[in-house]
Amino acid sequence: MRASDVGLTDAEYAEICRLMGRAPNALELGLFGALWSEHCSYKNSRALLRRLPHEGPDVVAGPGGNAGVVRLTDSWEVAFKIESHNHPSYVEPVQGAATGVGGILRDIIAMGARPIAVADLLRFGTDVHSHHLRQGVVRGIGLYGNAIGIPTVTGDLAYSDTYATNPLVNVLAVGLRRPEHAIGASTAKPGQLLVLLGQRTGRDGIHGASLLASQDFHGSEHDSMRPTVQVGDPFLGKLLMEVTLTAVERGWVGALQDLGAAGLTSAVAELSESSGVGATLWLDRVPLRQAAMTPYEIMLSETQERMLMAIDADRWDDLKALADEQEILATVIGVVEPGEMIRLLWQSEVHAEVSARWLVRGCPRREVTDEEWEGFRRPVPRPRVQAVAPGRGGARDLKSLLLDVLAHPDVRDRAFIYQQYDSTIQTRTVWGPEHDVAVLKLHEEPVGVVLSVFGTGQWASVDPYAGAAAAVIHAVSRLAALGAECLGITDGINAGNPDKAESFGQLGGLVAGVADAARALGIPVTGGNVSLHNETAGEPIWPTVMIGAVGRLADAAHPVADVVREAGARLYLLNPAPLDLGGSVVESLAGGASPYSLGPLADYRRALDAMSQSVRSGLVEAVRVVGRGGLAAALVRLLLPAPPSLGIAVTLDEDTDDAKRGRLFNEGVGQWVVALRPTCEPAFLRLCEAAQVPVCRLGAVTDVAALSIDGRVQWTRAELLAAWRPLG
Amino acid sequence: MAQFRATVVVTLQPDVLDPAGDATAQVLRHMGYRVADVRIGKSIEVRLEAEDRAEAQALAHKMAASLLANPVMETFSVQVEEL
Amino acid sequence: MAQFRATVVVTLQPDVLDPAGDATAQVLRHMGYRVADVRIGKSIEVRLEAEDRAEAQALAHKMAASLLANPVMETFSVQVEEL
Amino acid sequence: MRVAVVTFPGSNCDDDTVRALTALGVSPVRVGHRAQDLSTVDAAILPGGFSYGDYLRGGALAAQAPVIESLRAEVASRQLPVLGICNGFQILAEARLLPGALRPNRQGTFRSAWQTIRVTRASPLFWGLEEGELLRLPIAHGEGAYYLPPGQLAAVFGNDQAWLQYVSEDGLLHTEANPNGSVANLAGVIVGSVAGLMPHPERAMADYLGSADGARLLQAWLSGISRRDGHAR
Ligand SMILES: Nc1ncnc2c1ncn2[C@@H]1O[C@H](COP(=O)(O)OP(=O)(O)O)[C@@H](O)[C@H]1O
Ligand SMILES: [Mg+2]
Repeated sequence: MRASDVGLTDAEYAEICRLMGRAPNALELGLFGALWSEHCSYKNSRALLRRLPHEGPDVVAGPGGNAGVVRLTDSWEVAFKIESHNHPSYVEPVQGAATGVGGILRDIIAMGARPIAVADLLRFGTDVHSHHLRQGVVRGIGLYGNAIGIPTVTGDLAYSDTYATNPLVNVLAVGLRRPEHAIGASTAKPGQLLVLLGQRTGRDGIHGASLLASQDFHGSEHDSMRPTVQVGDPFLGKLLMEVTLTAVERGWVGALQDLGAAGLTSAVAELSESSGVGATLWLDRVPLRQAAMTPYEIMLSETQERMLMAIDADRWDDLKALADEQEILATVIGVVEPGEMIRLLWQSEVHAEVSARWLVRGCPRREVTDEEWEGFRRPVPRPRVQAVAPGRGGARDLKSLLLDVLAHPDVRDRAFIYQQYDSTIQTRTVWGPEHDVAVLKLHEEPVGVVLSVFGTGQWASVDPYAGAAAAVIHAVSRLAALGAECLGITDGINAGNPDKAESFGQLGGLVAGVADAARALGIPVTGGNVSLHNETAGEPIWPTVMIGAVGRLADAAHPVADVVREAGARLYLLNPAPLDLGGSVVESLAGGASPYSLGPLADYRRALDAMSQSVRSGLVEAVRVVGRGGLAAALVRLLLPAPPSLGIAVTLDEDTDDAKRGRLFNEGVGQWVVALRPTCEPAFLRLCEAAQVPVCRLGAVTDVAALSIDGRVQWTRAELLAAWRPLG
Repeated sequence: MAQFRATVVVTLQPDVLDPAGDATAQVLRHMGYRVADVRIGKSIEVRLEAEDRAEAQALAHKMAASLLANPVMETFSVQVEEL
Repeated sequence: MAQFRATVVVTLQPDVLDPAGDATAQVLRHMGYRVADVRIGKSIEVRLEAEDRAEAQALAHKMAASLLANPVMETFSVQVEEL
Repeated sequence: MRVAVVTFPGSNCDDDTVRALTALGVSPVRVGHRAQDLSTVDAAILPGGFSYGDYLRGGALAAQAPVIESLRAEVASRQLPVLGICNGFQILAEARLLPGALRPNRQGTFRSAWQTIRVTRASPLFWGLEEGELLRLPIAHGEGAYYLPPGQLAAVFGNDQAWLQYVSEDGLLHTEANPNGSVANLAGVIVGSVAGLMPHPERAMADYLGSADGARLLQAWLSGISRRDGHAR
């Protein structure tokens, strides 16, 4: 076996020999190949990620563990993280997506938290094959989440041809734990037994995440080493979850690590390295699904539904009895040792001996200089101040333009997707996927977890920095609309081959945009995921970042409405953005793609504070964040679920047609449409003025069941609904 | 043109995990049967028109390869009879 | 004791609607095939121990009747081969 | 009153069901799938979930569990009230404790939505739930299309076994209100002391969750049991 067979360069091979003081044998080389892969080592992204802010008053665990953890109340903590399963979902959409859900759930469980919600963030192409992929992916997400009993409560979906041969399937999971049940991988002690729980190990996915997800996928070229497709078993996943969490709650667990990419290799190395210990593994004891598996295959198998636990020897009988009761396998496969060496034994013969530190930290990583970083932060120069050029949606009259926007696949109703996900199980769902943010109320307290997810598409395609920063602001804006506090965010980065300067620049731009926005808003990034090599035949996807924001809502049973309720309410636009259609749906309808427009980051923080302040002071009757489709779409969404007799009448200050379109359809972040009782108007205006956040009056809620603009253009509610939610 | 019935049996590749088969085997064992393992596949009957048996066989094979089975994890066999 | 492989084919009774089969037929027609209809059943392979072929056949029949098929809506057939 | 919540490997609505019963003042006992003796319980609920992953057919593998034989015996000997919710309904049908079968939804996909249900026949098992009442409850299932073999539909209606039906929000029975292709829009049936329904009452326990009608349904069941057994709760 040569270095290149396991995806390593000659220089990396030389470094391995230097660390070991000898040449590795084939098995050892395989271990390095897996852990030094892009996917596991973050060799191209670690230096960038280090620049993300990750401190905050409520952060319990930042990046480094299986998931970030923040404090929700004195008795509850929230674990959450995003994970990608892009490549497997392209190869086998149902199982690829299903195992993606299973994988992120086990990351949450590995923190000792019980999963309470899943969110899916998806990007597909627009051709027929993409349509089938989407159907399969949605089926797969439901297949796992529904069966294991975790509600899928929100998500994000957009389309572009750039994703046709490289769809993005990012999944986020949220869990709850009591502080006293905190557990992780870093607390193993010498003498403890290493127990493997769950599925028998088979030849699934060998080289899957480690190698294939770390290189460009050139179709048939990889056929010979195409791994066996991993199949998710949510039934076993459920039993494994119960056994694991019960063992944690009973205090039996010394350290816990899920088996994900690179299987046992990664699990043992991470546990050992983070605990500062070594380990001996008896590979002949690992329960197998197929005969005659080699140590190499056992170490690199990515069979799903497995967990690694370190426990004191005197707990073994208890754990074994618990596992037997639930009819799942529990096997002692090794022991924690002092030192840092991992020894792999097969019938008492040593087959490999490597340091956990070499495996986890030894991989030479790309450094990033301050100068490079500054380069990533520089927004792409803008061709024009105002991108509302003639022809950009200008050909259509306003009446049909809004209907086209509502019917656009990135804007239209998502019920046909989310109805395939159980969103009400566990009985915490106050707001589910029909809203643009999820509200989950704790059973024991009035407090709730608020979850908002949002990803870029066109926004970051031309200017990754501005698009990524905007995505952070947008995700957090939805929490502010409820008056919720943001406790932290998780980011899923998806980009091309980092060895190419252009793709690396895009990766850097995305991370820098997230970092600067998070810092400006005072929000920690507690974890995330990086998926590189998203390209086909040398063509990378649009650099895309998915954001998940988690917040705390004091009175979760009564979130402020996102629907107007009474005629006579006044409508305002809080923090109007410049009339710039960069990155908008209207721009893409007209075939354009100009950079996303972003204002000074500090201004957004003031606007977010003013928004949540208004809600917390009880001034706001209903509110909606301006998102895809701009103000116009937000007005429609504010109206459609309202009592059938209501309408909205808007008068715009802008005088030209182009300017009006710029107002109605720009997708600038940090804007909210707010409905107020007339009696609350003065206090609201005072609050905004004191906060130095501009507002503009839009109009009022009427009892004419239609949306009208300037008294000139009018849509009946039936017209709007038919465009946004087409039948069939 | 004649009518044929093609039966396409789609089975998981041998190394691919079959959770449904495993759970079914487990329950059969609880019921007292001595079962080594269970694999669950699909049996798909397609009624189709073709010139002759050979064409029917070829058509059914194409349907199986392009839609009825997923080649990355399944294999299939085709049997045709004239109606 | 010998090893046998029983193949239990479970099909929907003829008058039970098969929406999955109908949807598959529809897709096949869109792909240009002249398909009259599609019915999707299960093909379940059970590896079991038995004294002889007759016993294997009888055991598999019992498994099918009591678990693998639901007589309210399905029928089944059993084939056994020695391994 | 002793109400058993019967779980199988893969049940996942058991915690929600226990919570719902507790909110109604009953402290349920959890009973596992291997339980042999149910002689001391006054009623049993089979909660929703994916018992055995719903592999093979929803409810089919769980229907072979020992506890089903115990239930069967108690139903036969003393008309033990049994309520199957979603997967619990599928299990009862697979165990032939209720007629018919639950097939994959007509549209071929899982369906999760809020749905209006009509009480088609009042039953003494659900005391205070009147004929014609409308309930708003969530559904969440992939195999919820109720199927009856030819000829049995008339019998199910004729014998007052047709308990709940899917209707539109204004209470009208038509095909568009049918979320899954169930025969005659049937959402729930009752035979003797055994009831099964696809919707999830245990998830509709408070207005902030979207509806409190589930509390009404479960309370009616508990009231029916108390009246029948003369239990003080
Ligand atoms: N984009 C990112 N932003 C912040 N943290 C990240 C990001 N990507 C990865 N991390 C952190 O790096 C660590 C390793 O990630 P990963 O290998 O994906 O974990 P796992 O294998 O458990 O899924 C995690 O703690 C994760 O949160
Ligand atoms: Mg992990």
